[in-house]
Amino acid sequence: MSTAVLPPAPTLPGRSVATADGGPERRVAETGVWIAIGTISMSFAALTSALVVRQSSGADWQHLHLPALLYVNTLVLLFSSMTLELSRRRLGSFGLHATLILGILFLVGQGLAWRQLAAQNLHLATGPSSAFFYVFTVLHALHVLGGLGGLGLVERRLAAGALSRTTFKAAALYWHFMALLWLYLLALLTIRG
Amino acid sequence: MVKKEEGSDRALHRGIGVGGGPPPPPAGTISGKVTYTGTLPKVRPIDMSKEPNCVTQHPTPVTTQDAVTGPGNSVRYVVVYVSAGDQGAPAATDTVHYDQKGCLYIPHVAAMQVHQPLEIFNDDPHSHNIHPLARVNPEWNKSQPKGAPPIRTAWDQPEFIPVKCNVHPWMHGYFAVLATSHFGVTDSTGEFSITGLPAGTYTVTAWHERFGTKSQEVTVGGSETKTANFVLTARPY
Amino acid sequence: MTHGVTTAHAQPQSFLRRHVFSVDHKVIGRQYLDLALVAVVTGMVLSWIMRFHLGWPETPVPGLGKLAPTGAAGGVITPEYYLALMTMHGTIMVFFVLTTAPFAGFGNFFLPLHVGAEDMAFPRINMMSFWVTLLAFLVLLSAFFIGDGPPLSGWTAYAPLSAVGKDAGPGQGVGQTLWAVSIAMFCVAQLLGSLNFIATTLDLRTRGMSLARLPFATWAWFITSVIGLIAFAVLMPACILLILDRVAGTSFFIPAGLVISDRLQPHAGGSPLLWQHLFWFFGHPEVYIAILPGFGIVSQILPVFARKPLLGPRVFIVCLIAIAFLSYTVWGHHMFLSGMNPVSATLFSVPTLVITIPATIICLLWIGTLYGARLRFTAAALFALGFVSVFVSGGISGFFLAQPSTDIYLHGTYFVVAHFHFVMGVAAMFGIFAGTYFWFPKMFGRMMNETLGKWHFWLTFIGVYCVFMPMHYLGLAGNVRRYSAFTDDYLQPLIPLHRFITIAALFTGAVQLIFLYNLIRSRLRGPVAPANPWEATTLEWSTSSPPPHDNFGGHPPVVTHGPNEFGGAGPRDYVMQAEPQ
Amino acid sequence: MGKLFAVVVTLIALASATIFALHIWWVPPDISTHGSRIDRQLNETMVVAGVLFVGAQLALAFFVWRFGASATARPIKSFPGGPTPMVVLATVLVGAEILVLTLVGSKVWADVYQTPPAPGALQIEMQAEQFAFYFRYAGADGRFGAMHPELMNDASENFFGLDLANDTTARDDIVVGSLVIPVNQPIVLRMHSKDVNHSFYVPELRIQQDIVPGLVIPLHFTATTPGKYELVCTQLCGLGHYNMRAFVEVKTRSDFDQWLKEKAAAL
Repeated sequence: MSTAVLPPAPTLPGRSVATADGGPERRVAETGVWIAIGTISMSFAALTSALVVRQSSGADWQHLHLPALLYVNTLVLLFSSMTLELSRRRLGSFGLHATLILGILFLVGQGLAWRQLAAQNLHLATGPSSAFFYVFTVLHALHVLGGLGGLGLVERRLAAGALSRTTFKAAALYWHFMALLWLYLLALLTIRG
Repeated sequence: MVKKEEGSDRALHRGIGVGGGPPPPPAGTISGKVTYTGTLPKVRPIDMSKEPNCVTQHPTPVTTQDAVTGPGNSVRYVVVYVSAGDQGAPAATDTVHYDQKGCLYIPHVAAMQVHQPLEIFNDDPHSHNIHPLARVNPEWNKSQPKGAPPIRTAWDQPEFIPVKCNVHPWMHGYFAVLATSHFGVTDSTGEFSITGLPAGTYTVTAWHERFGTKSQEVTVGGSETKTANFVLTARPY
Repeated sequence: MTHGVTTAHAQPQSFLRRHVFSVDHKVIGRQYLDLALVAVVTGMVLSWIMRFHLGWPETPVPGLGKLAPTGAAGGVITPEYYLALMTMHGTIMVFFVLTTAPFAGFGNFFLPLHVGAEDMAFPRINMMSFWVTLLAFLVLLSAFFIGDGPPLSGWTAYAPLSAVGKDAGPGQGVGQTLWAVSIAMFCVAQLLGSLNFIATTLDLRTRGMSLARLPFATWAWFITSVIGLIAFAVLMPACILLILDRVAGTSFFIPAGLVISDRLQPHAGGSPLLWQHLFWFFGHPEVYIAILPGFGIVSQILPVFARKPLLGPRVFIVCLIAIAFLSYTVWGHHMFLSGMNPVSATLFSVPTLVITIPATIICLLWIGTLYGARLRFTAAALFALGFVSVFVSGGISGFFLAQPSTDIYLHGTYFVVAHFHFVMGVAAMFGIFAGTYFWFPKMFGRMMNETLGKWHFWLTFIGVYCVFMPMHYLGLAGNVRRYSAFTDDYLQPLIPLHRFITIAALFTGAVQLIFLYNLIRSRLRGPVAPANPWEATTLEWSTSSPPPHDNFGGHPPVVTHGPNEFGGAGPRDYVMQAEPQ
Repeated sequence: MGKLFAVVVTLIALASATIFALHIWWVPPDISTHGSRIDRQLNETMVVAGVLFVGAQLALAFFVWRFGASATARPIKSFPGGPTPMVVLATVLVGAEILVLTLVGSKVWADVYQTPPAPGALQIEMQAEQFAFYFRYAGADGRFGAMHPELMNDASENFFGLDLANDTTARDDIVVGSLVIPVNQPIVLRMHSKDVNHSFYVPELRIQQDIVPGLVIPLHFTATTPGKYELVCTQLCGLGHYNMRAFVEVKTRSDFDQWLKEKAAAL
């Protein structure tokens, strides 16, 4: 079992932050995000199965009509993914700023959607569909908030000229996943909610 | 442990706490009888079979206690108390005993003034649970295993508190916590008396856990004894 | 595969940053182990009180009346207090001992050393993971002092008992909410920890450290992390739903029309079985989270003291992976009698039985490793051998519980208590003890006292059999578990056996004082440990005891050998992983 | 040290197994029609598990005895054939056992839980609550009154929430705190829970089933021996869990009819 081919000896500085590709630290960031994506997916899968079970356990499920604002928010989030991707490819800060602003806009939009529902007297405890709606959207919003924090860090490093491509890639990966997760949730809540 | 069954029966009739000290000024008494009209709910035997040593404590089967009546349509366990017009009196300070014996609460209804000390005993050879389902006062829920010391407590707010043993579902009773120290609980012949009343006009209320409440005004002067009878309406279900 | 060297951070100078809020995986590993030690002592004391009560229910426990004036007035334990102790015992042991010590504790300390890294992939997240765990522990313990005391719904917290609030009994108010919050926090902490373990194993291996050369314990921690990543990711949202049912008036787990303490509950439509599914989807893998690190530790220790390679190292790894995979298909065996569709019982039974195959293979590999060995009986070796014995004992009783037809009779009895205490409690504890005796020199730079260690082993080994073997008999006689007193007529003849178990449990617990004494004394006064006292092969033994801040003194090792090279001819019968070829 | 370990492990294994084998503590006599098959499954599993248990412990003891450190200079030996025999042994032995146990066992399980009850079975309703069981017989009209949670009232012994004021089918329902059944009569027990999870366990009947609030779980069985047995709760349900029990009285047909008549008359 000792026949593994050894790679060439590494010639890396102890604390690698350069933009050159392939350093372990940056790779770690990407691995970390992939693992996080796995575990977040699992949590939402668990909640999805909870929704399915809950739907069949009681006769009190009433379809929740999603506020139209959510579709606007969806576009905002998708657009933010695009600006982030542009920024990442060119290492430019404009797209990154745009993403941050759009991300905040998305959260504000979600907050408005919650207020719209509350105005219709649809609260967390009103019924199972509204309960799941709030659980899903609030948890997603919290994860988006975490993503915004990550992007803020990327922005700071970029400004300091200490950003590695793969750190940026990792942050972008997470942000795209947030958009993808949102599309999934939107579909789930539209169809089963 | 002291046998308290007789003592508790005494507690049923007692008006205010009678302490030592100088003889009280002349005081009036309101006494009377509580009866019912209407159809009584069915009295059902209590099935205690899950707790055999409680079954053996009762040679004759015990029946539900939420509507206990006696001869002449009299109603037992009615709390009669001064609900308005009370001129204040020394607070009741003697201890109210509440026993758990043979898987029953003795007495079924214990009346007491706010802050009056209450002691709860377990006379059975097994564990009991006392769960006063209070809403105004803080609710609590404690078990009292065999050999555990009595629970000493008191209530701060007037409230009729249903008491439940979580371990033995059929065990139900009441703590009637009253603002006044002028109260009585009807005995097996439906009679009560409220003593130690200074001259004045009082609103007297009778409360029963199933038959509701009735009130009337009674004026007492000097050391006379006034009669106040109550007729409650029974419903079969 | 890539190379180590990366996350190096300079050693901080302030005391707080070095020893308390440290990002050094070694400090964090020790902190986890210290937390587990506090937790295990707490959990054990709770079990003493419980066992004492079961043997002599009406005898006041000396001093307890003062500590718990509500739960045990005059020292006489109330039924609710017994259940509160039981809930806290189970929760503390499963989460804060069996998960933290073998996995988070030893894993944190040794996984980076094993792969030749200077630290974990994300040291700050690592530190956060520990502090959140500690906070979760404190939140759980606070239930003793707030409101009506700890919850009484057991470590499984079945809804609706756990979901409806204080009407369900004392401790079901604030206590149960604290429990759910604590567990949700614990999940977050372990997710962060697992993320670190996986990233470190994948990305921070030093030069030459192929996956095939990973030490067995690290393989086990790695696989455990993958299990944990999925399991805790399910329990956390489940806890959130439980908290919402309790405080926000939702009805995820609470059906309509419940009357509790004479009050009609304002809920409708929820599913109690949903909680059980979510819980056991986590809960059964959690059993493997507790025991797989033990597998790894034993597989790493046995060859060292048998002076020969582990039999079938690749088979061992494959079996670990098989167990991890199967662990997600078996949760329903906890629910044969739960009211779920009886057809699914058979479907869950088959993988449950199949999972015994890899487990059996692993046991046979250990026994086969002993064949032709030159055993050295250190305390660590004895505990590793004892692990094999108790794991076999606990595993075999699983046959009865994996089959729905025999589970009908044994499900809610002490047979189950015996089974899981042997297989995940005692076995995992033996793994922890073996790991402690083995790695103590590396962690603290001092040797433990071997004589005390051996006494500790013998008395514990006999003790645990006296405690848990009779519980099988109780189970066969139909003795129901989670009873605070035995009032049923058919249980009366079993009370003498309960008293025997109580005495054995108090004895076995007292024996642990030897370990505690050894631990403290050796930490302060033990003989100074050499770099490689056991003549072991893995990377941690190539560096000093204890290792320097960056683990390998700025010279990351280059790995040229597997972890399993023992028994060579010549003056030295082993080859270390970082030895030049 | 190795020899000591071997001796201790051997003693523990043999002592434990002997106590099992002598049935010093064992299952109570079976009183159900389906129980003998469960007992057979239990016995077969016990034999197989016992052989595995003793075999594994003795192998461990033997190897430790044989390969203790006494011969330090002796070269080590590899297990003949490497890990393959272990894998084959475990897979074949345990695999065969699993196959047999599953084939037989799933049939036993199916007989208890997946077969419809016999036609003409006696219908009994059960209400489990913190911390007692109550049973309901349909009474003269053969019909059960509907259950209304808002009417459940322990103080007036209305455990099933019967609407006695309006529901005439409910008025003749007989509610008692013991499960009284005629011998050799198939019983269908429809189990409700008023509050939290409970479980129905009568060791002698070889039956155990959780009761889940919100679900009605039917259970069917037939008792074969008259006598008085204990029904206990095996699902943690709160502080009085230990005390949650009822008696099961299996009566001869005539005794049962007599009992039912007395109960109906007392209504």
